[in-house]
Amino acid sequence: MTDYDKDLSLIIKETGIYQCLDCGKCTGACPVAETGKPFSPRLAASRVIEKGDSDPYVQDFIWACLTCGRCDDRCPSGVKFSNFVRLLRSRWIDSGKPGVYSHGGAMFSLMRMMSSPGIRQNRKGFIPAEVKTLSEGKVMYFVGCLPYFDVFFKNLNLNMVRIAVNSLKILNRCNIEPVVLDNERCCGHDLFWAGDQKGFARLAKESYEDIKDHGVEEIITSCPECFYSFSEIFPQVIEGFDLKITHIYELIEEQLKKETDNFGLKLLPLQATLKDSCRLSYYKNTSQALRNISGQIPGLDIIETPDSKIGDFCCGNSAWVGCGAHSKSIQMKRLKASLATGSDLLVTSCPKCLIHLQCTMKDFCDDGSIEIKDMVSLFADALD
Amino acid sequence: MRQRIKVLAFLCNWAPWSCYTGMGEQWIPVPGEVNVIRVICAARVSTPLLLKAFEKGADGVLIVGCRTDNCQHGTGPDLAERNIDHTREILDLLGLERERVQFTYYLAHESEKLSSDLHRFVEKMETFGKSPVSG
Amino acid sequence: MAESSSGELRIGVYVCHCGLNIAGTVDCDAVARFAEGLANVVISKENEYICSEPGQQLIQDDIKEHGLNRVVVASCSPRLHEPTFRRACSQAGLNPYLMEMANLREQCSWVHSSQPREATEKAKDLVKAAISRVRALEPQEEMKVPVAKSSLVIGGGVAGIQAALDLADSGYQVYLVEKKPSIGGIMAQLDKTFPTMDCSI
Amino acid sequence: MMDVGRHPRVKVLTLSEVTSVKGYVGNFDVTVHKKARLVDENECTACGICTEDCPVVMPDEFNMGLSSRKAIYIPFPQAVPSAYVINPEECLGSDPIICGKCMKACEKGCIDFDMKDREIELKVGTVIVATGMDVYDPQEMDEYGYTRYENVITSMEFERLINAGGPTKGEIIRFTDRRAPRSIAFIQCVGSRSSKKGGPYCSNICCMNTVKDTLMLKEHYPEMDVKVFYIDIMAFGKGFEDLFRRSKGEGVRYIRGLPGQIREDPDTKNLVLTVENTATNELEKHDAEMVVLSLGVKPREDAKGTQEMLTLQTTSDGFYLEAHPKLQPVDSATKGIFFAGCAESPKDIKDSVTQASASSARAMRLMNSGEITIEAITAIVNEKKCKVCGICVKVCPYNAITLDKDNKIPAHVNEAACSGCGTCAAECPTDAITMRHFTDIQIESQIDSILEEDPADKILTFACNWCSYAGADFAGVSRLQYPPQVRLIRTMCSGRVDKKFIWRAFEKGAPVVLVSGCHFGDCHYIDANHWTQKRIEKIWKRMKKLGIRKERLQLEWISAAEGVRFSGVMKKMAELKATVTSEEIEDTRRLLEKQKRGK
Repeated sequence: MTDYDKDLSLIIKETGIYQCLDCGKCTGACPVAETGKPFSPRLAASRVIEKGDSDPYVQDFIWACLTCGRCDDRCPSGVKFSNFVRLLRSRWIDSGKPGVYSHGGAMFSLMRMMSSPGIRQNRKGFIPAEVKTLSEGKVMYFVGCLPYFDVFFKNLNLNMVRIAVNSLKILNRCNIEPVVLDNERCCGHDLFWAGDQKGFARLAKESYEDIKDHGVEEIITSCPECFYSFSEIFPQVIEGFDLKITHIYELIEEQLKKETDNFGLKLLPLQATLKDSCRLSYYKNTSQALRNISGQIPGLDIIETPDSKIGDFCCGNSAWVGCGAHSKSIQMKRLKASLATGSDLLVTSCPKCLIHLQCTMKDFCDDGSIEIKDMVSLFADALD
Repeated sequence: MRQRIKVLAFLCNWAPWSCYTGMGEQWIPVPGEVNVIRVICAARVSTPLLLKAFEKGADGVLIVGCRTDNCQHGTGPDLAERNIDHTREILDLLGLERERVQFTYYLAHESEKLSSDLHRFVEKMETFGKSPVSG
Repeated sequence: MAESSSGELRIGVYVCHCGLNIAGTVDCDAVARFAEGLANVVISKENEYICSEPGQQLIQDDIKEHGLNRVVVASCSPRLHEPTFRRACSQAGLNPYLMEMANLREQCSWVHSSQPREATEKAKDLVKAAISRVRALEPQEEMKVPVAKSSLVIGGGVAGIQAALDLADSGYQVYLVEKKPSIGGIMAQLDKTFPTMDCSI
Repeated sequence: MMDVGRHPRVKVLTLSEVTSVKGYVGNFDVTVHKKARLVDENECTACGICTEDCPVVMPDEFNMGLSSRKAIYIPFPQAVPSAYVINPEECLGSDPIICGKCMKACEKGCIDFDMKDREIELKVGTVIVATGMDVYDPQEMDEYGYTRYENVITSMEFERLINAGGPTKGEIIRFTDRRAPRSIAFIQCVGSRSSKKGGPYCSNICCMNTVKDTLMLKEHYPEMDVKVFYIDIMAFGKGFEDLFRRSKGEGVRYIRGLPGQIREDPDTKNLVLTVENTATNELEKHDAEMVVLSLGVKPREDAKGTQEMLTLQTTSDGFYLEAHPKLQPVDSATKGIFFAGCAESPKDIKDSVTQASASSARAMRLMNSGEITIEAITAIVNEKKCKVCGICVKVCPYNAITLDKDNKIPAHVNEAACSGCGTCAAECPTDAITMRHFTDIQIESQIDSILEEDPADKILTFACNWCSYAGADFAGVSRLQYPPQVRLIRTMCSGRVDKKFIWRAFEKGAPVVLVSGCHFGDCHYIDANHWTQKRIEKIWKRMKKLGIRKERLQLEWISAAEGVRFSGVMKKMAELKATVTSEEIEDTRRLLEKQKRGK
């Protein structure tokens, strides 16, 4: 047995693939399979055991999977399919083959550039004068890719930075003046999930040192992926990792409990439907926060899609890996489900859900349109 | 020792490529810092490709196309300029000089102009210094 | 036939192979030879299955023949076979509390199967410790206590009902305790039951 | 059921719970708390007139809430005892201004609101634990929509529907439109064979229950389209395969694959199952007008209470652990206590009955002779050495020791009550108590022997017979590898581990010492391990004072089922041992020897 095979058998073992009972529940729950694409996590798993990962079915599978985690959630045997896919991608990358990226791999170029020690970004320009931030301190707000998204997806007219601006306003309102770094490096979530583990480790090291150099002890973030990356992946590669990671929803929930006048939230007489993020609901098990917060906004009427209770349907893409007909089909399904609720507003947790659904609505959706807004901005609307 | 500047020049297949082959015929040397890649049209060099060039350690990228009224494909130079503007905004955020990516155009016989522009571009990049991105 | 004079310790050591369960990892011969050299050990033997009838007979014969007054059985867990070997000793006239076991299977060969050399060394050490202990053992007399001829059955489902009936039919007093207002348990809720497809109540 | 109710030698105590079991095999003292029924169960003729006048309507739990009953009710027609019962929490009371209607209705005057709860004391020789099981609650597995779709029901609800005595008189009807479904789908393994939701084990009965259900459906509704979604059909019992084939022969479709999700058509209230047919590798959508979730079985919610009361042990899945899985499958590790039915593991009626007969036979085997021998491991007091301090009386979990401080009468052990844990011997300050077969000298000779050669390389471990030694055996049975430096010394209880054993070990050059016993609540000797904990804490304090690293003495609780944990602890001990230098060991030795000389 070569080292290469050994590596594969270790992956199979550690992700519990041998434990598969062949019940097919993963496939029955999979958004990709539901588009009609021949796609079965169960079958792919047994193919890997039988034929290794160079089997054509497996190779297609590796890059078509959304790693949304719905199969992991359903699997009675506790098989870690998403991580299995991630590790197979990693083998692919390590063997020198290029990954199957969307947007020409531009996002990955950005992430890798940001891992250069010498880089000095200039990304704080979006912060309005009335928002108070610090350049050093214990609490940091981690912006994430938002400024880059606004430039890169200019044609979609997204104004993604409003998520950060509104987050900062909320923090100020909670008497927190957070650090925002001009040279904030990417959280590396997508590098990790696209299989570039070495690239992630390099980026994480630079990022962590930078953050620590600014005296930071706690990171607050509004992005589910940044939240997941810092709380789950960083500790795997950074020895002695000791940053407290808080998602802004936790902070808002806590503050809502503290404030006697419920933040003085004003009436928002709207009907809204919710879109969960995979990283929050499947990976961090915190899908309730979105509901708790939106439930506190006076006048806001929440109408959920039928799937929301059993774990939301994917936004069609993750980690900037692939984006083809099945992604669009998933996005259309998700949009149609939102439209069917008759809501005025689709509220998202994750910036990427927002981008993906907005893109599909603009280019493909003839069934009507719905305003898409992130939860933080909606909350800030009620706060003004 | 100071590291040498690395410049990537994307040359459109039509007028710029004629200039380039013309340089060879006239024994005009190409600056050692310049690496040339032939593309079918300047518009082929998309934002992701430009970013890829910088990711891999290019200190400057020059897109060499045709004059607008001379484009074989119609809209090449306009699209190239748009891609460059787009990329420059990203370079801004990354803290890299906007002029590290530029567009020039030539008619088929302007070999000498291409040569001097290449030299000038290299000199300009030298004033910026090496890119902070380690490829 | 050797006679043991009172006060003199005469120990017999039996190293069991348990097929390959022990012998597959531990060098049983080496362990037996090692034990042979220890103080007061009169005989030290290997056996393929010491818990088998011939195995037990071997111990009994040796007790009689060599006047053994202490026995060490190096085989499996005492939780499994201590009663077996106590009985064997007892039948051969040796007080059952003068027998000690060394657990070479559950706590040596099975858990160190990848390290046969270390396992053999450990096995020797375990036998040695058992021999040290057996030297200090004293005969004991067991006490008899009366048993109340009545039974408590906790739970009035199908199992509890059956147990109560069996005991009561055999003449014992039974107290059947049920949390709910009626006995019957889940069985009472079922319609027909497999495999006979008849009524459950 | 009727037989047991009428049997002259069976006393049926309903609405009753065992609250304490003391004593030992052959001589258990049991206390039962019997709740007031508020109806005289001997006088009640179950005429049912009382219930007609009762104004309180409640969901009927026997029918899974599919019908209603009153606050005074009979659980089901064939109930034993055949008597009505009042639920005092629902009843409006006897005050004639407010209610009291049932009292008026009952001509025999069986209803007695003054009836009080009673404590009943029993003396028994043996105990049979037949506490049964609970059924899995599918609410958490909501991909099947049990909380959202009315036409998704459980197998227990199905059971009541198809029962001729049930709320629909045996008709299967949909809750949404009260008509028989034209198609029905069963989903297997709901709450079974899952590492996340429900139990990791096969619940044993659900496959055959579904097979039975399909046959009954085909008998009542031959035209009905019946499908079963499954992982494996477990039809291993006598006659089971035959029944399964009959079901297939009737046209029931068995489709290998569990649905990933169920969605409801909002108009028809029909259900759409998305499922990968793993025989064809195709993703299929199946329509069903009704879905039945075939529920698994789980340990009773109150299993822990019974476990602590009877000092039983459980396997990792929460069912009670038998003394030996093959050779003593109905015995508990506590002598005189036996298992019957699903308390020990999920099983069907036949197996429950078989096991019940087996355990009653095991119980009779003990009771038949009229007396039993007690292992000679009890405590003996040397009256000359006893200073009548009374510590032994305080620590004995069985109140087996008596002494008279005032009259200076030394300690005396009631051998029949002593179980041999050895806590008294470990605590006695004058070493006046000897444990038969676990004497100080016997244990010390083991310590000395183990540490005679290469002491720095040994991991000396004291293990109690019931939990940690059994845990080590379980690690062995599971072939879990751990460092070979481990040496176990078995005592009946961790409470036997005298502090002088530990000092002796360090004196002889032990780098580390581990004391291991049962988890709190699991202790075979009620709570003797609490004294172990206290003793170890004292030793830690002393170690700190002497400048010996307290980490070198570890205390761990390992149950009989925790083989994995045992091997993990041993690996941890090996790591700990590696941190102890030879200088450190030598320093400790010198220090302790000096101490000894000082004394």
